[in-house]
Amino acid sequence: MIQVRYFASLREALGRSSESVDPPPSVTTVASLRDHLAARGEPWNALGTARNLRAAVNQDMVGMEAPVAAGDEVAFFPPVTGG
Amino acid sequence: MIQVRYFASLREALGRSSESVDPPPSVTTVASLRDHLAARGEPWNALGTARNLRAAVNQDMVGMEAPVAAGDEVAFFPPVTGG
Amino acid sequence: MTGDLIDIREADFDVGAETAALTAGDPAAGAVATFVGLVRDRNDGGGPGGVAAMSLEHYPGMTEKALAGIVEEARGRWDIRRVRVIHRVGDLSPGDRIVYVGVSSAHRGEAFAACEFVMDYLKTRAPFWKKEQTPDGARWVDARESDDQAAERWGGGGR
Amino acid sequence: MTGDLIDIREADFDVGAETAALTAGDPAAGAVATFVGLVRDRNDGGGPGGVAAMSLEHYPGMTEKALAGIVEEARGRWDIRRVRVIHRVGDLSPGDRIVYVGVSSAHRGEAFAACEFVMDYLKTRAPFWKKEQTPDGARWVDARESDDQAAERWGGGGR
Repeated sequence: MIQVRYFASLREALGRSSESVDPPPSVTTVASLRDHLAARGEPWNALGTARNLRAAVNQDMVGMEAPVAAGDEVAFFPPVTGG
Repeated sequence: MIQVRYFASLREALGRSSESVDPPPSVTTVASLRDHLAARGEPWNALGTARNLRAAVNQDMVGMEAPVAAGDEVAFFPPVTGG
Repeated sequence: MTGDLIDIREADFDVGAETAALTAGDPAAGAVATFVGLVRDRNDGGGPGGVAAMSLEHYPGMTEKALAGIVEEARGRWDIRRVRVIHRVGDLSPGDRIVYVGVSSAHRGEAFAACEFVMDYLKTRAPFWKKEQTPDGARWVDARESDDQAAERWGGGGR
Repeated sequence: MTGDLIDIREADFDVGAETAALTAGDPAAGAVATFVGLVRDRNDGGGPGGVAAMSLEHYPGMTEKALAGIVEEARGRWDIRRVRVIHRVGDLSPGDRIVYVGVSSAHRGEAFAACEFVMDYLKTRAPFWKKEQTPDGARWVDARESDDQAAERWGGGGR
């Protein structure tokens, strides 16, 4: 299982802040996880079309090519705007 | 008359913080005023030997080539060390 | 180092107390640079009242981890003494303080550089998101390209 | 601008109050950068206790004029809102605050740059002189070459 979290405008677009996902073996990176989730159709396709989508794995900011494995916490969110 | 002021280590070396000077016509710049004052011997020669002597005319920091005229307030001091 | 602080919270902070804490009991500190960010009542190019209120969301856990990483990176780059970072979340109004970053060091150059570095990296790497209430409704604030540029000028080490 | 301050005095200052004054009633200010300089208990390369006390002399009249000129120059270079400069004179002890420089602006880049600029220029153009009490007696502090270099990197306009 992978714990997936959503924040800010993405959280609102998806109507939820987290979910547990049991992805197929083909999901090995953040990008493939995103594509797997987005392929479920509305509203999840927002993950595929989001401009400048950012991700974190186990609370470290990563690129889309970063590896993902069972037990990870993966977060998707728009560019940060704090400070 | 020119009002001359001294600060910090220079004030201590000269044993005074100010004096009124009526210089000869040859004194037309800060440098010539300094040389005129230093030529008076001890302790004033400290003005001639001071390392990195700085000056202000009418409370504006200036170079040694700056003009000096009657009525001016001229200050000599070491490099500043505030802040 | 003792005296360091990373604090995410709803409550306001006391700039005087935080700045004093950066050098309390540390007579080797000669310089403190601080930054305070506040909620403006407008957007760039917009007039007063363009922003009536703001709410700040964050990613608990990752926020603290990201800020600790940013502070650690600043320590690797400059000879600094203490760093205190406070960031508020929740509902805020124009004029409210949002963020405090303070850095102490022996001399001012290091304090200024590290303080600005932490702010620049916080703006691009710490998971906070602002949502503004405007006369036209609520909107999530867009990331500013100038923030990416500010972070990039410090070179390497990013991400 | 209303809210600006240049103050030479013996009394300590309140960092929280000064920083709040930079943005009070100004909802367009989103950023405040400040610097506080303190008396260290040592010199560079020296150990604790190397400086037991310090006294600060200045040139009344010229000091205020020089600082006003420095602030005016900062205003010409950056889009900033308010500037507050406080410098203490007289007898101080290790840990005491010496100087406060605070700058507010819409965005942080201008506030940081202007604040550091004012400090760098103050260090080389404002007529203050420090005298330290050390175990070997009193000595006037030598100007640091690094301060000249810090001021020079801002280019032109010096003196």
